[in-house]
Amino acid sequence: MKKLVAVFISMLILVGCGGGSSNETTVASSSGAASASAAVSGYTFKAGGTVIAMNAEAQPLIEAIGGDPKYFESASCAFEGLDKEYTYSGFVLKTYPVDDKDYVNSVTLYDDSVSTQEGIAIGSSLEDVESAYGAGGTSTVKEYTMDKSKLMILLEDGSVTSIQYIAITE
Amino acid sequence: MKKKRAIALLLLIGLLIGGLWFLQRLFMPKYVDEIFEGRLIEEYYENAGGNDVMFIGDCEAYENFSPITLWEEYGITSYIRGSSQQLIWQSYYLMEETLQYETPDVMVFNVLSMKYNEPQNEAYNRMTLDNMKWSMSKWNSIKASMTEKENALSYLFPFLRYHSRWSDISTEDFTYLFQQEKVFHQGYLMRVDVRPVTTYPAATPLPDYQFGETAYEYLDKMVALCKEKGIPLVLIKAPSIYPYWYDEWEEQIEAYAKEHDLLYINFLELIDEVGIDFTTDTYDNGLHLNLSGAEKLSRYLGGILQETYGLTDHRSELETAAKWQEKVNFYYDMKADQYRELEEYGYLKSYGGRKPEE
Amino acid sequence: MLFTSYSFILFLTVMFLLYYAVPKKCQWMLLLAGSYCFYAYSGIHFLAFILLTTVSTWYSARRITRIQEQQAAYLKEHKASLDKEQKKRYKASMKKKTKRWMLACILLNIGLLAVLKYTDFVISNINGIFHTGLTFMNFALPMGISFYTFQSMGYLLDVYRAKYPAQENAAKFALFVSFFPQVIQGPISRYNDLSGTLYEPHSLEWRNISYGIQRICWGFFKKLVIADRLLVAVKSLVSTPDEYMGVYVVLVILFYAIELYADFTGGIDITIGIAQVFGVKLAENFERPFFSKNITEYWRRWHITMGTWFKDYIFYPISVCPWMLRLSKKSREVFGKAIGKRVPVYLATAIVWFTTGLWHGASWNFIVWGMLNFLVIVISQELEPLYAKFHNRFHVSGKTWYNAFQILRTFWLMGAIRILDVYRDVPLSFRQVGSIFTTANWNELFNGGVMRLGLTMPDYLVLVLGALVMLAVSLAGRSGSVRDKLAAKPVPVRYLVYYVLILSMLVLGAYGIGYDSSQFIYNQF
Amino acid sequence: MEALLEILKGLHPEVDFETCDTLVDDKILDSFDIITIITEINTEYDVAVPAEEIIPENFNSAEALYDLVERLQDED
Repeated sequence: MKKLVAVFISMLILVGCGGGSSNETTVASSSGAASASAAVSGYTFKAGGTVIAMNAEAQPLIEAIGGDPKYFESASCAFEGLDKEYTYSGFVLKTYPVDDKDYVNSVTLYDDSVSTQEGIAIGSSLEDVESAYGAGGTSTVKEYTMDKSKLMILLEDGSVTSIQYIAITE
Repeated sequence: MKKKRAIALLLLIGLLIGGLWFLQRLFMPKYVDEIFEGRLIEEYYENAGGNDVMFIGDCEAYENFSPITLWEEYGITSYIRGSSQQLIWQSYYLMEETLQYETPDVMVFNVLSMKYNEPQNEAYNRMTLDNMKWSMSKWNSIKASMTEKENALSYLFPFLRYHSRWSDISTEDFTYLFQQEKVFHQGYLMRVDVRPVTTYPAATPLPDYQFGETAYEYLDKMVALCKEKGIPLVLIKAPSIYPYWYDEWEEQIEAYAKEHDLLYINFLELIDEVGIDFTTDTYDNGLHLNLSGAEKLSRYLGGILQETYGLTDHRSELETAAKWQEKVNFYYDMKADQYRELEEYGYLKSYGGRKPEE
Repeated sequence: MLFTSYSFILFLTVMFLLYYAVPKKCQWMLLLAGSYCFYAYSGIHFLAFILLTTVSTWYSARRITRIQEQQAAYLKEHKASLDKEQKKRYKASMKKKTKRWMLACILLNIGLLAVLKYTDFVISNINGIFHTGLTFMNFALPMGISFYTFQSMGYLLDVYRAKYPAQENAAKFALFVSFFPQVIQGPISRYNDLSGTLYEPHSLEWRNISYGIQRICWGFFKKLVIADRLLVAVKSLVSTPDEYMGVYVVLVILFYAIELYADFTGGIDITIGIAQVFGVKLAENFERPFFSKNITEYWRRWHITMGTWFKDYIFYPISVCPWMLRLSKKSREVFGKAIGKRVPVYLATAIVWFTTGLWHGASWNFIVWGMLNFLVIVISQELEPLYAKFHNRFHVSGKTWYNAFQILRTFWLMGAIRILDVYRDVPLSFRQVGSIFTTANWNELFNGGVMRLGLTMPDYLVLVLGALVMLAVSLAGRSGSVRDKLAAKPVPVRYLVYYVLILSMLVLGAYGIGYDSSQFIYNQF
Repeated sequence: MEALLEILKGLHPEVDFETCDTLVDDKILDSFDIITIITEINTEYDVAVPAEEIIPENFNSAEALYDLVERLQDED
């Protein structure tokens, strides 16, 4: 009868020689690894020194921004958990609850005292928007998605009327 | 041998069906300790019949109007067929179903759900649809409401959806297996606590303000259904300050009402006439009115309805009055109990109130 | 169409009712129609591929048999007038003709499989090596293409070797290729085993129905209650590997071993159960694999029909082909008898395991998985004398504790190799296995770390109970069929077992909203 | 015949090849042994056993194996 060698000694020898080029072919089986863990990236908004990324935990950001935002909270129709809204000068930060923590749901710029990191603000022209982000939709509604965030820019006769960073939560 | 096996097989199948039917009742959520909005639809069937005014809509309907006040002030008999985040096609099919049970004098529909054009959320769907009695209206409503991950079979056999609740079954699931406690007042969910409005939500601009085709399709269907049955349809917008009611939406509804010759009342523009005071009349910073707010709103609306449609005052009819007296007593008993809980705990502990965090 | 979808169960019931309603001689036609509807459900355009394989194999096989018959008739007729040399030359020329047909058919079908399945893999490697920016083709893979292609090629090679004549009736052959329960994930049947039971008329026999349905329910129980539930934990462990190292990798090995076993054997039980309900006998694909004491025994118990297929159609032909015999003779002269003896065997084994790995999936993970299997086989083969000496001194073989040690060793070794299926790429898999020894976080097992994987305590309870039930059934299965033993039990006990099985499957099954009853691991091949 | 027995003894000294006729069925010979036997036969008797001949009937006993070798010898 065939006998087998001590198990992990052979495994250890093999550990060194991790074969093949390390390309990123995803494993075929359905239980294969999902895509890379969602690093915090995508479109972010800079409020003073604080960088606000979509789906990021809201509490530390709110403390970092500081100031005295106008606060409004709204319970969902039947279930617990509150959607919260913090109105700062120039932008509104909205959050959504998961278990007992709040996460960034959207940031809406409503006047030209603030702008995106790419330099687009309320009143910027269509050309500025397209040069900064590319075509991305019609002349009145521009949408750009990157990782878990979507940047939506609304325009009326060629000038920006609203800029919104929206979190994508599947 | 063959006969013995056939009997054993039939017994097995019988026991299986019986077992599964029992487990289905056991696993169905009972919505007892919280989220009792899940029982709104179910309570209608015992109170069906004899309602002159029928309210239909989402939480802006079942939390802002008090049928008991309409009865006490004007002798109008009414019922609210509301449910959480009730979508417009669900409202239409509920309206269709209600007309199997009775023919009201006036149909009142809250237009907020015009903003949703596709199926939204499985949990809300289940709460609106699961406890509807089986009819073509229910089946059509299910098909119109299902999100893609839902399966019609799991509505036919809710066991297929709720079997995973086996691990969190509690005593309530057994006690409320077959009967339920009454908790609503003709479909109105009472809340006496107060959380004043401190700020108003910002109006985030939308890429497109036009209501969806499906929304308009079902609104048209409602109008057609009411016209066919000769029932006047009243469109209303409850005075909730959130979700924000955009002016562009308002223009569309006003145009639609004029075009179809419908009465449309936007209570957001009548806050003073109705006498609503947002420091005392709301229990969640302006999203929904509390009891005092709902009574004011009902008093105002009752006047308009009676004047416009000449609704009969049933208070003089002995039999109806006796029936409604029970409902009135239940109304005041709960009102007293809610105030007691406010005294004792500082919040509505067993009525879904929110614990004030110090 | 998933085995665990409602539409499949409806399809099955309809097929069952029709099957025993239609006249017996058209039962196989109904199966054919049903199989093609089932296949079309996964995508009408995929029918073209399975039809192409069916027609090409059927036609080539018929031509080969025609040539072989011609050869036999010719030789019989000229028995006297031809001498040995002429006969040999004639046979060689005929052999060449059949070989041409065989090779053409194999090239077409294996070529088709290769193009559909491996083009993107090749492109990604070219991009990787030459940093070119070739775009991926993203070919959609027809359902079960790897299974029905191999099954058809097996048939072709059997006909080429004159094991049995080709099937004349194209429709009957089409049923052999596309028989609906097995087209998704096997078992890979042999034509001579399957053709009899598949085409014969079957009368409604209570034993077939009862045993078939029992096996289907048992398959669903393993799939829904254990595999799909455990998959939740496996996915969370694997999707963020940096977070779950050390002892968690041991969990991945354990969980994935049980999950894959329950998922694959469950799927095969459903397949064989369905066939049995229709009176068709399919080959067994598993024989209590986790009781194997060494790797060669493991590969005789796990996915048996794949193992025998590779042995009969790749391993033996390669190791006895003239080219290989010459190579072994030459290496015997150059390196001496010891090496010369090993060359053909090991080279053939390497080729077999490379192709097995590649067949499992178009990625380095599976190729390395194949080669690791090869390596362990070779190492155990080489250390054979060392082991023999060990046993002469200690006389432990056969002792229960030693058996248990061997079983556990094989379980964990195969488990460690198998996790190449689940991790994103090869280096990550090795790093994770390495981390078992470098990261000492065994305390995480007890401080609730395990609770973050998406499973609650009741879930783990169900999993432990489920695993014990599977173990008990396997142990009972060693000495004869479990269902026979069950049939021997008195009626109330028997029906109680059915009742509990069906109820627990329906109640505890991880299906519906929240658990998207995932594809069978193997069936996107 | 003796040479053939030599080859078989070389693989499994503990097996009595004269009488045993279930070498494959009882899994005494596994696929490795079969290939080694075939390569040995090839060098010993200069006969190439084709893949289709690798069936249990031919390998279950020493006699069956020897008959196979003889049959292949007079064929070519």
